[in-house]
Amino acid sequence: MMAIVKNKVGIVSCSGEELPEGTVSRIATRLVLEKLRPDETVTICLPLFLAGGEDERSFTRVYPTITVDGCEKQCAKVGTSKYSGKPAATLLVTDILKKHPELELASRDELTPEETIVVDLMVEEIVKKVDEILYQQKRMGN
Amino acid sequence: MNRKKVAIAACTGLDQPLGTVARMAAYQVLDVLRPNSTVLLCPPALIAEVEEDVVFIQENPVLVIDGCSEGCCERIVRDRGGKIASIVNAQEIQLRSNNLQPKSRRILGIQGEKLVNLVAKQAAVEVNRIVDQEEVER
Amino acid sequence: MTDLSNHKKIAIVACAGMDKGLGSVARTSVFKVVEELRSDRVELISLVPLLSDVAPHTALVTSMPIVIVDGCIERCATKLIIKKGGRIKGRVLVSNSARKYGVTPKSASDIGQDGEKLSNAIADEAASLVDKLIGEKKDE
Amino acid sequence: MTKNSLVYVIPCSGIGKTLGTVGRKATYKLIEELRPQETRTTCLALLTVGDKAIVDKIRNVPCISIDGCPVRCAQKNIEASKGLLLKRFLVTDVLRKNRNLKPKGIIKLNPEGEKLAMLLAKEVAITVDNIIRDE
Repeated sequence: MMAIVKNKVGIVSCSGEELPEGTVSRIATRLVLEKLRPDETVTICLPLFLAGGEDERSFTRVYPTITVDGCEKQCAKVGTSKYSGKPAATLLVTDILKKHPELELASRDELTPEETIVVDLMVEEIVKKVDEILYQQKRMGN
Repeated sequence: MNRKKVAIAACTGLDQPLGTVARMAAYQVLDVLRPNSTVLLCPPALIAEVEEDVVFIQENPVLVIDGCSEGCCERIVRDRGGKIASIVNAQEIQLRSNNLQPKSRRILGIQGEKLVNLVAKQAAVEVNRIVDQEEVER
Repeated sequence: MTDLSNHKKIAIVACAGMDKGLGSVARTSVFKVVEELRSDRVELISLVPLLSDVAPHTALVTSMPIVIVDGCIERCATKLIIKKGGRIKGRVLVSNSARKYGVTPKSASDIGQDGEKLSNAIADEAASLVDKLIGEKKDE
Repeated sequence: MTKNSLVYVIPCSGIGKTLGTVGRKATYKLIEELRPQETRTTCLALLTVGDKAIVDKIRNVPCISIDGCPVRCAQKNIEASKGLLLKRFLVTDVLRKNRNLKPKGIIKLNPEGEKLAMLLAKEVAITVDNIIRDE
């Protein structure tokens, strides 16, 4: 069984091209990867699970993985589970929109500063999950 | 064992010039007067219960520099279990210094700068007292 | 949920972080909006008093639309205002503006000339957001 | 809108590379500015998970893939779904013709990345016109 890499969490984003929620999940994932937890996170393009080979499909066996989905179809969660393995955590942009009905999304390409509030809230959720997983790993000594 | 540092929690109220005075005094202590024995605290981080900040105030003495009688900073540090070693209040020092008036929140002006210096000096004295006391207790 | 559509005043909030120049720029720009550019159209909300449940901040946060000037990538002001039920209808992100104008503040305690330039530009951005939300251009 | 006057333009998700963002940006320029009537897009991930509705759609409507890197996930996912793939774009091919451009950024492209995206979008637009004319 492939050993889990220590102190590294995988993030798979739907990055869906058709909906603003996909743009939110993509940008939120990138912000965590680039600015907030650059040393503790790694990503992979979801379509690569199908287009790639065994190396790519072993992703969740190597990294405890968080999926970030934009809409209810949850392709990141479904695709990751189907090709790689059970995600350690699953997040969904529409859950945030349901909790904050005053926040609206309309643009797919360039989000407005107000639309990026949803990105910030998703970033907060992702970072919380990353820290939880790392804390669990530390406690279990691996 | 390295010496403890004094955590400085400064008022972040924006509705009064004394908030700016408290912040500028804190910077003066941190950057100029006591750079080696003080550390800046971020009150919003305490509110958001950022673990790093909360643990720090529970293990290190805290000097609060508040801007007015509301005492928000003091309250936040206490709520998070911080050890408050001393409180410097800009409003009290203002009253004791024939009422120096800052020009505005954005531009303190000459009187405002004077008041900052008085608050910073008082805070620096408190830092010395806290550090000495910590030495005695070690 | 309060109807915020016909408000004559807008609440404005600045980042309260003290460890970075970005936070100091955020505050300086908000002071300019409050003290000079739109003093008759804005109410200032301070984050820490708000979160210590100090009036009038707690009442203001849910009673009018909010413009936020957030400092760094952590976006504390945004997250804390949303947790207190605020309705953010305009946002200026200092880190984005710093990139856009190509200037960065000198330090947290002294933002320097570049920091002043940046805070003036941000104050103008925030002021126009206030005008947009109130629905009329302020007569210059 | 008859079946033949519509083309699906599907970019790769390219979350790790600048050229992935260039492909995505070019797609939005195309479907929102250059050819809003003639083109649509969809989430590539839907093909990865085998969403029936969209798989049926791309088997009956001409498709164009835009890939940000030689792994060609967009192309492979469309092919795996037996989509009607008529043209395959690779962003690096367009970059090779414009070597002066140095695209950067993933969350936000720099001006040269924006320029490359527009050049790519215009190339794809010509292909869209040819497909619709030839249908």
